[in-house]
Amino acid sequence: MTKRILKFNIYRYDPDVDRKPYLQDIEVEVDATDRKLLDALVKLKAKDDSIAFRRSCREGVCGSDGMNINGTNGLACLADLSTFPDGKTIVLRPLPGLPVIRDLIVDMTQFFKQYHSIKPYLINNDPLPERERLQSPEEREELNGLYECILCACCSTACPTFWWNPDKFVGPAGLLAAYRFIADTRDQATNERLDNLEDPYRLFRCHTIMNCVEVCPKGLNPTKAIGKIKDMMVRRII
Amino acid sequence: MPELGRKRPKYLNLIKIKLPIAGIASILHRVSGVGIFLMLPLLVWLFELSLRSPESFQELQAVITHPVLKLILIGLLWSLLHHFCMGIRILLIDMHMGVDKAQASASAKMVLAVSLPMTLILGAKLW
Amino acid sequence: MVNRKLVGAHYGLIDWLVQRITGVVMAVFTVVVGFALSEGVGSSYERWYGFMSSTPMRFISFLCIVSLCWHAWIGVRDTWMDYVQPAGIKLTLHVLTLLSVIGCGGWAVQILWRL
Amino acid sequence: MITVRKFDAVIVGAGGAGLRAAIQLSEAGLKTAVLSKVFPTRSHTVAAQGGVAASLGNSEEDHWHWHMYDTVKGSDWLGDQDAIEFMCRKANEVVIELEHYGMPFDRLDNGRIYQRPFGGHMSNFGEKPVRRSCAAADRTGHAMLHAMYQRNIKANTQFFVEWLALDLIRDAEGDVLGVTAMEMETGDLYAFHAKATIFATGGAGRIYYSSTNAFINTGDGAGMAARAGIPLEDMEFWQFHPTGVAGAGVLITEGVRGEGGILRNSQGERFMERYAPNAKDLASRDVVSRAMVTEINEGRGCGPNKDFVLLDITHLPPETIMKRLPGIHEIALQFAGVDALREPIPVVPTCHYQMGGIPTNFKGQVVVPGKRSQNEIVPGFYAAGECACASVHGANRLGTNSLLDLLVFGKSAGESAVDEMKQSPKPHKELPTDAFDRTLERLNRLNTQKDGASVHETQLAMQRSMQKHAGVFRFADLLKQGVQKILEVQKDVERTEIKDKSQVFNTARVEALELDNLIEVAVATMVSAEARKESRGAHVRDDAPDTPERPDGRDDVNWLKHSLWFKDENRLEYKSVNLRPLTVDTIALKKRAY
Repeated sequence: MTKRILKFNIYRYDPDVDRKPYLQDIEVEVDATDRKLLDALVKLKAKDDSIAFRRSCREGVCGSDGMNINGTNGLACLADLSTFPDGKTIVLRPLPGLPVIRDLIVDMTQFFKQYHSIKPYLINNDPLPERERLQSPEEREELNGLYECILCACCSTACPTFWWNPDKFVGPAGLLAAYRFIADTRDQATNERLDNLEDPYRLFRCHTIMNCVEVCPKGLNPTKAIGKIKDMMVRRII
Repeated sequence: MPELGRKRPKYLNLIKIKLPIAGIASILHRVSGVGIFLMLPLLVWLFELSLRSPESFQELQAVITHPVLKLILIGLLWSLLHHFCMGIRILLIDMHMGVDKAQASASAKMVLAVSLPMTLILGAKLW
Repeated sequence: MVNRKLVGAHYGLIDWLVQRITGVVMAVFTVVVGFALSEGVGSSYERWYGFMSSTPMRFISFLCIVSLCWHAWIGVRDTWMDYVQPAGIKLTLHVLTLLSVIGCGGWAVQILWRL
Repeated sequence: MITVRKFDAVIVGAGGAGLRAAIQLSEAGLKTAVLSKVFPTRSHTVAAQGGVAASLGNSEEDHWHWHMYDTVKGSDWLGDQDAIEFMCRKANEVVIELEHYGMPFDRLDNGRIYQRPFGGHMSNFGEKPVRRSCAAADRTGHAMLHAMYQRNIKANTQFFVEWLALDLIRDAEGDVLGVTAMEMETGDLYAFHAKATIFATGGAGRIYYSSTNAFINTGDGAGMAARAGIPLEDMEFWQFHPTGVAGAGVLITEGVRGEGGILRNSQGERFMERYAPNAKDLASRDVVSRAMVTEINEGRGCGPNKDFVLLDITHLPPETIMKRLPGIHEIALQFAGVDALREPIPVVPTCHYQMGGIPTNFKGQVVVPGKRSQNEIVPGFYAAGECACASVHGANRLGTNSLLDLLVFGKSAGESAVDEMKQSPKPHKELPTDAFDRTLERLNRLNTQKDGASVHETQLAMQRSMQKHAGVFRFADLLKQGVQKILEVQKDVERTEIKDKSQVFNTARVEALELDNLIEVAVATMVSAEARKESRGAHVRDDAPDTPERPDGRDDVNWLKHSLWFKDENRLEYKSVNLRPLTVDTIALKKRAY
């Protein structure tokens, strides 16, 4: 078993005792069975149980452990320990721009509010058929790259526009979800959905910076989805 | 339920958050745009000098030899070049070209690779 | 007054489209003038004046000035919208931006007019 | 200080079963609180991959009766046939509902839901594999959980996100009146006083060292129920999924074999042909897992330590893999470091699913043995999903039946609660004076513990004991030692100590409280397993060998019965298996072969 010492520099904040957040240096020994950053964090927590972070599935599908790793947003459970150079300190901070509840745990209320604001559910007012609504494989394919979002917030909290206007700009995750329903042939609320977004803030604060695409742990592309929404809006007025 | 009025810190240290190359090109687009806007009166004035009369044309030649103005003009030149290249990149992305992660960062690199050397070459000429 | 987050002003799309269209106009102008300059139209007042006062150049110069102003107005206002939160300051900045853009634009058109 | 909040219903858990129940209650207009210790879409249903079973017959002829037969056979006849009939008959309805909610199922050329084959699902009463698993690529659980969360947004369900339920509130008559809970963000305590309490807390796969389960799968519902005197049913039956990524434990769906994947040993042999000549790689999970362990034990494992086998899909067209199994390609790359298009994936059997749980009937009502019958309803208490035991999975669950279970019984638990409240409206029963005692005692103990045991170490000790003493194969002597060991670990759990005593989002406290639940499940498992002196489904003992009277070691004369473990004195009781379906004939006992 190859053991090695990992050095961490972790953002700490406990509102009960700390007036301000600070960075803490801490080391932990990992062995060959610890493959991902999350494995190391679990060991760290065994050493100091006051370190707080969210985690659940440890395989990149639940979206709990989004954090800022060496300056870039990502999931701790997918960050391979072998990609961190030996001896170099790993800096962990909470997702940027959201209020910090404690340590690496941020308050995601605003993020989910924006997600909810796009009415993330299928709207279809036809009488329910007895069997499934039909959809061709090609129509279904339109949803690929959209429905897989895990709501980890890595994208929205990497988006400068979302930092400045989290209350007005829907953000990449929400807009991806909006297009997921627009693109669904079973949904009938396309016009309402476009109306809901045709505003200088909600959609058009997107300046195609593309930080969202850069960090998405699922390899999704919100910019592409946003572009397609804009297309539909243009097609609607001409 | 978040307690009302409770002030929580936010982590938003712009120096420590790594900005990808596409993000850098993008913020420079804004910086260059604002730069051009601020220099608009100067631009219009130079435009007027160039066209009002042969004398003013001479005056313009003299004015732009001033080192301070030269520096400003080089800055402006970069702004125009970067804004121009980046604008084309954005238009292409709007037309769904180069929206993938790898392509987007490649095109951002290309923008910088064109606008910076061009500024140097044209700037050297101007100087 | 109730302080709600207000959204739903329906000018997002138009502004976005205008930004693209004016951008294209300016790009064309830039290429034309850039090419002309490389051919030496800037070498003397006469050549420069002759080039700029031709009807096609006056036409696209005018379009470019209008585009530039419109583009700058949207772009700079976008910047305020991103970074400035208090409504009063934001409105003041918008007005100042608009005024300066109109001022510069008017001045430039007037130069063209006299050619 | 405990603040009391009143609701018509409180649902604990917002995974598949909880969300499905919530839709039922919210759409019926009842005041419902859904408590979840994680944001709903982070629940472990999200990790389900391969599909949900329903005999839609979209690709070929299928019938719920065949599905029922397969499920009974899969359960090794330990499943209750009324509940199994109910589930298989309801399957089409609940899957179609999901489609109507917007779930992005894959499609066939004719526009209908795509279905793939899965282990143990056969046509015409066990004849040949049938395409019954309705799938959204290999992200079915994700697509399903999100679709149901979205439907709940539409229904305006009231969620309490990141609230940890602590204990069940029962009065002197045994009625359930709600739960106590902690808001993790503040550390404040609340009681949810409700007319109906629905547990949908999921499984407890984290009792094992190597598990496909998420960190949050800590058996909270089972723990709360056990502490409140409710027995746990059939806890000796744990499913080891054949294909967890070796070393990492991450799940590789059975859908991989459904799409044509093959298991191979170190000699490159397709060894399942020897163990299940008919179904081969698509035999039932317990059968495949045991075959794999046998191969490894007999020295035909792969790798330097010969401790895994290979799952091979390199012969499949790359387009099929990228279209039907994109997530698997990603997981293999991330957690095994192999490109599944070119190399086989190293896999080992890994703890996956808890067949047992809180005993319920097919209506989702919790039932316990009483004076009048062995299945007396506990008023006000419902359970669904992995935490419950209806029992449809018996001694072994078929793949894709878990997502079906949570849909069918989530819905029926919700419906039963709605019916109860609408048909005989009653005011809230008064809370007993000792309603919060257990919770306060636990928290107080934890806050004042000195010189205690480390939560992390104690949990590891529990997981290692379970892995060693109650694994894929079980040995009489190891089980006996295991009981002693796990009882020792339990003593440590009773004196765990946390260094961090803070209030705001204290995850150390949460983990300690979760361990209280895990240990109940671990003890129940070990004690029930030690006592069951036969081999059945996932529970296979060395001292119950294959004989003509007892094929495969199954002893229907003495052991065709459900175990009921009571926390109180570690007592075991048994109740009979319901072999009588609702409308069709009993599926008669038979040797189980694939």
